[in-house]
Amino acid sequence: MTNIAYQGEIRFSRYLDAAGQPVTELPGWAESPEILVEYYRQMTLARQFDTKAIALQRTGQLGTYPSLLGSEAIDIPTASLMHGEDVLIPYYRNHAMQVMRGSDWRDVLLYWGGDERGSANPAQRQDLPNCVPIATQCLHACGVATAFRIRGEKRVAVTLCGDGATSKGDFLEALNVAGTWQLPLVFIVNNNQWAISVPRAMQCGAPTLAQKAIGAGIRGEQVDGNDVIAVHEAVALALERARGGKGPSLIEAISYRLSDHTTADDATRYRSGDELKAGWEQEPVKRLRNYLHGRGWWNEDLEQAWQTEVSKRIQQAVDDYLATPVDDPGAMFDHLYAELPPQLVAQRERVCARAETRRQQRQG
Amino acid sequence: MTNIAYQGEIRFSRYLDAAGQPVTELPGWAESPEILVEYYRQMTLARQFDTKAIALQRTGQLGTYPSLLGSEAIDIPTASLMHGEDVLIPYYRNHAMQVMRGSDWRDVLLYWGGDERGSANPAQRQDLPNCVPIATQCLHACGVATAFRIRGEKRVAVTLCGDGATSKGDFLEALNVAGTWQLPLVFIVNNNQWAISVPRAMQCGAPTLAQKAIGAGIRGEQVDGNDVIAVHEAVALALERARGGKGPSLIEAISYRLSDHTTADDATRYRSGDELKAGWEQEPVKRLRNYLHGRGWWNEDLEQAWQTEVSKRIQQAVDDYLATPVDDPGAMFDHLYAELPPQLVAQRERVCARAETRRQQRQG
Amino acid sequence: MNESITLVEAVNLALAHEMAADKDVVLLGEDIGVNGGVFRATVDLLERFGPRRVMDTPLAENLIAGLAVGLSTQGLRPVAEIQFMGFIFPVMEQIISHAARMRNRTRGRLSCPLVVRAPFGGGIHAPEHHSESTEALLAQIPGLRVVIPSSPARAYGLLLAAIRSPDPVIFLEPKRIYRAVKQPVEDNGQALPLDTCFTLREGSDITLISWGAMVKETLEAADELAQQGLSCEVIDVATLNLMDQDTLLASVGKTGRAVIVHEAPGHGGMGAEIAATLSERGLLDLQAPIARVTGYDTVMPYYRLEHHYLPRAADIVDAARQTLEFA
Amino acid sequence: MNESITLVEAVNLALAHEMAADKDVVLLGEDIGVNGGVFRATVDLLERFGPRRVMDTPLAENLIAGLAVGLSTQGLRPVAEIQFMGFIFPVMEQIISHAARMRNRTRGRLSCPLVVRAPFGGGIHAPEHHSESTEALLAQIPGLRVVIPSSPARAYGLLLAAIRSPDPVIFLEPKRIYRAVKQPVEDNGQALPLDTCFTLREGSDITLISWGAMVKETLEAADELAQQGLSCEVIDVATLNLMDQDTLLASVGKTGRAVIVHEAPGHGGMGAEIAATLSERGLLDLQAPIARVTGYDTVMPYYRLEHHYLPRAADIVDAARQTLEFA
Ligand SMILES: Cc1ncc(C[n+]2csc(CCOP(=O)(O)OP(=O)(O)O)c2C)c(N)n1
Ligand SMILES: Cc1ncc(C[n+]2csc(CCOP(=O)(O)OP(=O)(O)O)c2C)c(N)n1
Ligand SMILES: [Mg+2]
Ligand SMILES: [Mg+2]
Repeated sequence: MTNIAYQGEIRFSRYLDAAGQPVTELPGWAESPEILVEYYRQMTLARQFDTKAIALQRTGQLGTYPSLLGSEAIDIPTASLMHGEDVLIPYYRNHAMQVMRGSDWRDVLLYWGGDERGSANPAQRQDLPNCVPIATQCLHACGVATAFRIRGEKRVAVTLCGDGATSKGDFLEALNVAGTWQLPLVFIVNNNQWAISVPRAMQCGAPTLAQKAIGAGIRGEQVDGNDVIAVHEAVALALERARGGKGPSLIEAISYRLSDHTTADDATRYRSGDELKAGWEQEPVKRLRNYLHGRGWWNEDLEQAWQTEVSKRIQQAVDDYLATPVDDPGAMFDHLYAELPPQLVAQRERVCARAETRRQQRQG
Repeated sequence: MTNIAYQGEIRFSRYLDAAGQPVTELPGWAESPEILVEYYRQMTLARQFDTKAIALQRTGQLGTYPSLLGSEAIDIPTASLMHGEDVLIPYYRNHAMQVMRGSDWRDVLLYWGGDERGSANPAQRQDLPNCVPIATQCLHACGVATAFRIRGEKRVAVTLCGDGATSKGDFLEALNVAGTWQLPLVFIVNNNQWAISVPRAMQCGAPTLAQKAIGAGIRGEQVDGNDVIAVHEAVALALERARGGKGPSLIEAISYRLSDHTTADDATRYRSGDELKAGWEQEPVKRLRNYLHGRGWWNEDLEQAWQTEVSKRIQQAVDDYLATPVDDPGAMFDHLYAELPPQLVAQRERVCARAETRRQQRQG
Repeated sequence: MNESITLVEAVNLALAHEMAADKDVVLLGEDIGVNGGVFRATVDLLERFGPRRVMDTPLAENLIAGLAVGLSTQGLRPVAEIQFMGFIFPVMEQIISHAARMRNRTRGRLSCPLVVRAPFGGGIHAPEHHSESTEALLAQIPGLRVVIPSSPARAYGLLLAAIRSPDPVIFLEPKRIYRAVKQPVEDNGQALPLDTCFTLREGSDITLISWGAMVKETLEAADELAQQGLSCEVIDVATLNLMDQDTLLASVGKTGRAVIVHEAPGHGGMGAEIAATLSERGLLDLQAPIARVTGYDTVMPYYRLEHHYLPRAADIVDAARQTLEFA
Repeated sequence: MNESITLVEAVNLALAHEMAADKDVVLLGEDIGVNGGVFRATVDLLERFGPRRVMDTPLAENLIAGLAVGLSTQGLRPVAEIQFMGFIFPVMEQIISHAARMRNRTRGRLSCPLVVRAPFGGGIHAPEHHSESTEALLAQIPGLRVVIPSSPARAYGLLLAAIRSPDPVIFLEPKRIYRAVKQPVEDNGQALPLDTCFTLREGSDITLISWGAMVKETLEAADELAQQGLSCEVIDVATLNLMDQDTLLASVGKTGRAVIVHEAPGHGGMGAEIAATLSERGLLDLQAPIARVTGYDTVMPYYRLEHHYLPRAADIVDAARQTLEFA
């Protein structure tokens, strides 16, 4: 005797093709300019920032920096659709989302410039800071969502990670508890095809990463992560379901990492120029611009004006960053515990005194 | 535009119902007595051992012991179908499998009697010993299977775990790498409905545990773990596929933990008598006995003779165990490294000297 | 009247007290709900406080730690149980890389006021991996506190302090003495100070320093030495990180001699840190080398040999006598 | 002629040598294949030895460790790379509970001759979690060896020894000096002994004890002190578990004074174990307290402050002078 104990599927959706042409009927909101033009502005802003950050790194003014190039169509609608009281649990590539939710581009530069104050902006409220140890943030997201459940709040936790992260137990444990407890939580996998030098196919033998949701008993779907409309639709639905008590979702957004992994990486070592070229053909900003142009919602004049504005804003952030003096060395003790323990007072004094001595030696 | 990116299902199979009546056409081998009678012998032997071990624990002659009651129909065909050169990576409940593969019931008692020599039997060759930290053995199994792949050997690694273990990242990481690398590996989940006091439904929101295979891109199926024929069929196929280079499988065998979690547990605290009674109605030994009786392959005389034989064998193992003198305290140093490092020589001498002093004090 | 209760009952009492007093306190772990914990430390709490605040998790320690981190960033006060210290390794990434760093990382914007409880130590004839003492793995981590009670009253007061602490605390419970002694404990909500040693007995000839279950043998050794006319100061370190060095130094300043006793292997154990600090800051006071009486530098043996592994009162007496006889 | 190579090139050379010599040696890790490792330690090895022996794994450190355990029980000699020591925590359960115990658990029937390599330490302006030194977490585990080279030649010889060791070895590579100096290294397949300190410089006034990248500053301090007329013995401990106490004791027996230098936080660091052992076994020889020059007991700061965190030669000189001036 054989029964079917489970049956399911994973769907992939896309609205705009690589040229920005609709391939299907668009949702109502995409038939008017407000949201999409704003997305376009944010996406190009993010991209300009990215270019600037890489330039700063190349000139020794910033540390190792992970580019967001190619993830704009995932990050922007997601941050935009979240409510203020929701909580973002980002990974290390979601700079634009953090800024959209209260942080400042200067903070992003501070963080990657080696200064803890980059995660200290009170405007970020309870959003979690950058998370470097892969996939560990997915469990924080479950804790955050559990806090909402305990308090009976209608808030949603949103967390992101890469394709590589889906191999780490943390991600899988997180999906599992989210399903078991039906947490108000949205998981977004930015499947940009590479985890540093390891291609997607070497992470997992399944045809989609979204199907990892199946084992956890949660909704999973795949979207074209270069298509801002597809991402918007999937995220909006997932947020609505989570907020309405209908449980968590996993969204796999198919994108392409157009940059090196970080500025410390050289992707030419392990991937072909042809592949990269194909990636650029799918890229999200041009796709959206084409669509906007086609609708007459955007044009060269608007672009020029916006670019000027963007440059100004980014230059301001860079200036602020560069003008931020290095923190006092004693700061490494000041937030280790809520209060400086007496055991550490002498060490704090020592690090300050040594710094002072060296300063004087340099000057004298 | 929406495509179906993945579609799949999980099947459940059963051949004998709770009364031992076929519910479908049986496989050819189950139409003759050889294999099934041998399974019956092994299952009843295991169960007798279990009763004895619990009695030893209750009388202070054995440490905490995890009963195998209810898992006989999973363990026996699996151990029986494995080839000698395959490698078993067991969890802490697979006593009978270890014995069938070369260990001795005395070794099982030694292990649970607090003596490392219980895992030292050279007849176990490269089989791994008991694994207590939940699910960690699943990764060892991947390593073992990778060793076969590296060496081009047609051997299979077989690992088991409980339903609770499927929540731990280790299990999920193991499934994932097994799928990515198409390892010659069989995962068997003994879903006995409980992880100590936590019921299956509180581990995972999905209807089956087998569907965790889907996210890893490997075969998954569910079988009635109280039905030795269903288990045999699933394991035989999985072993054949693995040996033939067709990749790994996950088998979820639905059973019921008829005992307390271990002798240190009292399951009446957290589960109902009714549920336990229902569990006994499904139990594997009676089911098989009924089938054998129905076919005329087994009867009371055979049962009597076999029980006498079983009692003798188990008593021998118990006698051997009880006659094994406690190891020398210096033994805790002797296999820590391949050779005793000079740094530890003095410590080894000290533990022996202290033991000797105390022995003399007790006697004097 | 205060009832006499065991250490594990005191843990339960403190949890119940703080859950009643502060609705943000929530519990999570394996088998802590209906089952009340495999050692019964959380018994009745599910019934009293409901499943939103007493959460049996899926079986994954890393998950438990990660949930606690997430919960605590949102202002809750999670108290996580790890069933045995032998299964604490999967929590290390979350505790070291996140719990201990969140406040520093965000310069105080977020913090992780969480507690991880775990029973630890040998001597109860448990299976493999159920008898470890690896407190040194955690007590060396900046940003954490590691607290170990050695009596019912201290378990109650220190656990309250741990839960109320604005910083993450690892609270290790010596399971060998979970039920060894009873002591009257008043359920008055009074926390004990963290970061303080407890001087259990004053003395002048030698300082015996210990924590957890070994405090029992250490006190027995002090009794034995007293019969031999030797006066021992006995100190329960209680908080291993951040440690109260001043009390230890003052005592050794007085006695000039010290024996440190712990169950974990000696090599790299917290006894090393204490001995190093006392030698560094108090060398001139020392009249003899500081001795360490510890578990051997080997894997915890299965239970047939564990009594050979665990330090005994007689070993402490021997070490103290040698220290006292040092010219 | 022997080419002059860097430390990371010496690692590569040792791996290549041993893979050619022993077909059971296999590599696994993240980005070790086509990419040759994020620090290029495994460059060209995939090409030379093929994908069966040079395995890029899915992204999971616990997986890497568990695979290595399984592989090694079957007689292979896996060398696993953990990309940065800040990501080593997920391997702890597998390494502590299995790799370090398999031989003991089976009384020699099975064993885990594996190596876990990881770059460690600060000073390269890396992002968060890329600069940690947590060697004490591993060096306290019975059943493991923890080995740290401090020069290209020692990297080559010690790594060969680690791979050939019948027991598990954690091999920590000081990334700050991955490319700091070049040294001629002959690819002769000669392993160096494990469990032995290396005396890098003989001296009579004071013993400076260090390992890893800090050996550089320690030698600089010795130079500086030499200019002041003071003779330093400089010892690279190299193997932290099991440690060569005899060499250390003999040196301190000679000099009577010691400074221990490491980058990890002082509290609970391996400096504590060395100081405690030297004080315990060599108290009568000591003419001054043993000083520790270490990282602070705080989280490794992000890179703008890391130069304040890392001990400097001047700090070592100061500590040595204070030790020498101790009455
Ligand atoms: C636990 C851990 N292991 C290794 C690393 C080093 N590392 C940083 S990013 C990365 C690849 C991540 O790939 P993916 O998850 O696909 O995200 P992407 O960077 O492509 O967006 C690795 C291995 C890390 N940060 N954390
Ligand atoms: C890592 C780890 N955490 C906790 C435990 C304690 N423990 C032992 S068995 C068990 C439940 C296991 O349940 P399941 O996987 O369903 O297997 P079963 O015992 O039911 O066969 C737990 C929590 C452990 N052994 N290892
Ligand atoms: Mg990626
Ligand atoms: Mg179970």
